[in-house]
Amino acid sequence: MVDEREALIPKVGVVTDIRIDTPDVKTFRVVTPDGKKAFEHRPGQCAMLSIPGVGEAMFSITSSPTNTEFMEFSIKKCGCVTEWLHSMEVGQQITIRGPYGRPFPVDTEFAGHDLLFIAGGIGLAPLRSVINYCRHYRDRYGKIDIVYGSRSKQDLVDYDEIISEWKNDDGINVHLTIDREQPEWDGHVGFVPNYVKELGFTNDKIAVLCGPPVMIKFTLSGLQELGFDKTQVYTTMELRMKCGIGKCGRCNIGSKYVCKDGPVFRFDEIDELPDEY
Amino acid sequence: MQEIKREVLVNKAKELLSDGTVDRVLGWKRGEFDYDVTPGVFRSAEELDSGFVWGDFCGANFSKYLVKETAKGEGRVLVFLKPCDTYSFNQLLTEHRFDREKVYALGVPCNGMLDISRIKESAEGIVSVCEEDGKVTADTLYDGKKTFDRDALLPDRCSNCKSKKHVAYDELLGSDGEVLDSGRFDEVEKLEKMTADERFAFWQGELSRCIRCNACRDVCPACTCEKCVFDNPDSGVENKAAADSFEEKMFHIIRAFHVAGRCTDCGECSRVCPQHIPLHLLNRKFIKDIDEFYGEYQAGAEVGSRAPVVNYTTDDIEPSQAVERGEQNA
Amino acid sequence: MRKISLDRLDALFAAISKAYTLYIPTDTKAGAKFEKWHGEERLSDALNTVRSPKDFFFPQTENLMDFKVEGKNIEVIDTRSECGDFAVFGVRACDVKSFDILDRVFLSDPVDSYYKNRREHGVIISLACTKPAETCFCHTFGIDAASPEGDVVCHKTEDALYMEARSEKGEKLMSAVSDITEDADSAAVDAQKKLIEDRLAKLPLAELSADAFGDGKTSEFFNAPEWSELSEACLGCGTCTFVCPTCQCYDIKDFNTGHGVKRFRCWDSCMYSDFTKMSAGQPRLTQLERFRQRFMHKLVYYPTNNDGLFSCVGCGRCVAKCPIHMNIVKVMKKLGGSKNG
Amino acid sequence: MQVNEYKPLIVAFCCNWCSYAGADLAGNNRLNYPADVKIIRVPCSCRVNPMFILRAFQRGADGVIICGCHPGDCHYTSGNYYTRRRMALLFSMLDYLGIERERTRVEWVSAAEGAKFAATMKDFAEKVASLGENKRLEDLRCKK
Repeated sequence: MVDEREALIPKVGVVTDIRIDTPDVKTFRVVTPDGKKAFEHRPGQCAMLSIPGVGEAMFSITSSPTNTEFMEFSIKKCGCVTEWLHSMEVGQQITIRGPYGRPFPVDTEFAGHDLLFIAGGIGLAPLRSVINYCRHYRDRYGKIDIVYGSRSKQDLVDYDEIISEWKNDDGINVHLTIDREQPEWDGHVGFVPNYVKELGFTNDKIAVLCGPPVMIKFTLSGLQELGFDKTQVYTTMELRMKCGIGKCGRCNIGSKYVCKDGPVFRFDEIDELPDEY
Repeated sequence: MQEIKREVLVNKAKELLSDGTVDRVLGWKRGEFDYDVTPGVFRSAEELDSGFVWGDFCGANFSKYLVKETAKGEGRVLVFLKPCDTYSFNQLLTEHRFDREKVYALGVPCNGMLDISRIKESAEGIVSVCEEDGKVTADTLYDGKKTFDRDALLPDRCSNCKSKKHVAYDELLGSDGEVLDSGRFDEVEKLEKMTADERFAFWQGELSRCIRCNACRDVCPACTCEKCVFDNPDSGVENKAAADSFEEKMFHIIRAFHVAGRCTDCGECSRVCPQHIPLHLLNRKFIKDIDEFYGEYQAGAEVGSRAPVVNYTTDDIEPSQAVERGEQNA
Repeated sequence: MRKISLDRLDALFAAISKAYTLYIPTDTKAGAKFEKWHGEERLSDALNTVRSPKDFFFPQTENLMDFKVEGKNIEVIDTRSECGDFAVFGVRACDVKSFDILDRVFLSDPVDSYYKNRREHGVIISLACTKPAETCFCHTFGIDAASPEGDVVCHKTEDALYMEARSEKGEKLMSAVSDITEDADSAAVDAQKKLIEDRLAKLPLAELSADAFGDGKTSEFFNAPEWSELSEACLGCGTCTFVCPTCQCYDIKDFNTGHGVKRFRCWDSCMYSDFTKMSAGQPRLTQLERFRQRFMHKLVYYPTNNDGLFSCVGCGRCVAKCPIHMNIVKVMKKLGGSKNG
Repeated sequence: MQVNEYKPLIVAFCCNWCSYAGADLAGNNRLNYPADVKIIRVPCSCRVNPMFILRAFQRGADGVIICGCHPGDCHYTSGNYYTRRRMALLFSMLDYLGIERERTRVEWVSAAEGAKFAATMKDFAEKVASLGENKRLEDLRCKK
């Protein structure tokens, strides 16, 4: 046996809870077989989950690092690994390795600022980690605004947590929106980029964006109209990954590896990357 | 040396470009050396003048490029087809892989294309290659000029050329040839006459060199599936590298089987193999068996013919007889 | 410096074999290949092997770990084992340099323990080139074919092999062959170097320069119109990447054996259409993007991340092997050429 | 009798309409055939892709037999005619690659031929047993 830690060799994790968030999103709670957290992470970082024989895939860690008991992953069903994950029952073991990537600069650039989180659909998953981290260290940050939109009410991930916890926090404003009218919804209806413009935020904040590419594109230009500079806006990216450690060669955009140099990028950094994502 | 001179091809291409018959030309582009010719698209007389080559290293079969090229737009593309390329051309038309109306096919006679690796076997540092009276002279960095018999430099597909006849064209440059009575099955027969142990050792040796670069598949004019079964993670056989020698065999058996009855024996697979695996011997085995079991059949000889593998008669040979027949040969 | 007569090469190989598993380039039906030396294998005269020696450290496929799956439970089995000492004889200057390029990927944090294990146990015995081919352009990347790097550096003259240790590992290997080698001065080697340098200067690709490329040139070349023409004939096969000594992209896959799962790693190619394909989409949609990625990586991205070091060593394998004869030389000439007018 | 007598693993692809019923009949009639014959039911013998056969060998089969309706009796009119052509070509290719020809077979077994099914399996298993383990199309990773 080679006496050295190997990044590619995962740990075993047990799924201790499965929450159905939306018709195609489930949130999985994962601990090690002895009931501990598999490893510590920073907000925005990712982990490689796998089912031996099916495959391995990268997911952002949805739970906050301040959660000392377990990790959570909100996962949308869209490929063969995620399909298998969705068919799991509580008690199933999977493998887990990480943490990977550059986290959000929560203790540096974000500190002392007003924060604006904007998410669409499953894009809330990576932001939930940061939002809960900021809620935990509430006094380190200014006002927090969260704009979250989805196709319908049923497609809002973490709806219960948003309503019962986030909305009740002091200094946190939650703005929910859905794409189309539906009977049991009395909130805002409309696309996220338009809603952001309607809400008319002041440009003294740091904004964090995550969602489908088209939402990001239009929201970014909306923010720029509101006077935001690209250096004030962050996002988190996703590309196909195999190793997670910047070696296998597929997740690069230009000379940057999303798994190592990202997934968190500031928009002025993205501007320097070639247009291939 | 080729019968038709480069200038004839260039002039013809220029003429068809200028009278609007075609708006681009699929041809061979000059490389760094005499032998590293790259297929390419020419759009103007100037490009043709400066970059077009035609000679003994223009082996690439352009038929498959037509699938991609004709899908690009409305204009018509001029393509040069050697006799063996015309079979692939017809086969692709049979399978409705490109729009015939978007192609202007110019048949070019072929005297066989040279295999540079045969020169490299006995000459190092080849600076240039030229030919006169059936003799090929390579100018080398260290051994001066070396002269070879042209015939000795032909790859198997050319020394055993099956046909000098063009089976498809809009216009033919020069004169047409005949279907030839080649010895292309001689090697297959030699293998058939070996014992099973010898055959196994032979193929184990050949196939174990495979690096799974997929060049044989990607160049093959019969391999035009949008997604190959070996690239499909849902197929259960997807593999990128042979993790076990079984997978080499699996890949090559299935690759050959999937083109059985459609393979025109153009020999591109063996030409491109970086490991010099004689892949055409697998394809030719299928062709020979098909000929013997179900009657002579040449894929691509005509458009619209029904391949024997998607056909049957009620009194076909039984699989058990098929393998026993091999025994009678032995 | 030590020397041994060429007719005693077998004795040399036998002596090395006592302490190391020895690999030497030998001739096969399909060109030269590194083979384990058992006693009968003859040293090839070919300039270089068809496949690069990167297999020794980064094999085409290797098992990473096993899994035992029982019901809902998974057991991860670490299958790594300490590699035995081995020596690779006859590695050319370009290929020796390729290990440096691979090192920067696999030995950077987090270290790839599979690679490191083999790297630590491998001794590189390099051999200066006497007859560089027309496809060679190692000098473009600052590599001197006359004076390779390596743990032990060898020069082959008409009648003798001159050997010099350049590292601790090399010293150790040389001490194992001290009985059969004799002291030599450097005169013969110096003359040999001079001969090789003259030959290198006369190569057809001697003028090729990489000066136009390198660190920070992404925006200059990424949207160059030439990519379209350069990539138009590309078949999308993996030949160039698989014969390349510096291509290091890999895939990780699982194989269910019926009684367990083996997770293995194998070479992958950025030229393949499914390389970056995700369920959510495909960032490199056409062959143009894939083709560009390979050459941008070698000429711009890698140097950007590695102090200007290019990830091409000019071995010429892709020049010789590409089915359509498109290669980094043509790419460099086209892109660098258009810039200079 | 030896304790660890070698028993080959046989994979039999059986057409749903004839041969599978034939196997059923063999069972109902208490006809003996080797227990190491693993039957895979397919809708028609022509459903058997050449890759199925290779994968069976990969996964440890020592012999692969395909059973279909007699020519002319196909439930889908002509499926078994295609089987016949494909397998003739495939088996000939396997033979060409030096794979023992007795490891593969096609047999036509109708729903009424329970006895033929049992006899065929017995004969095939014996032939394969005499060849020993499949070494030429094995995948070492799948070996225990």
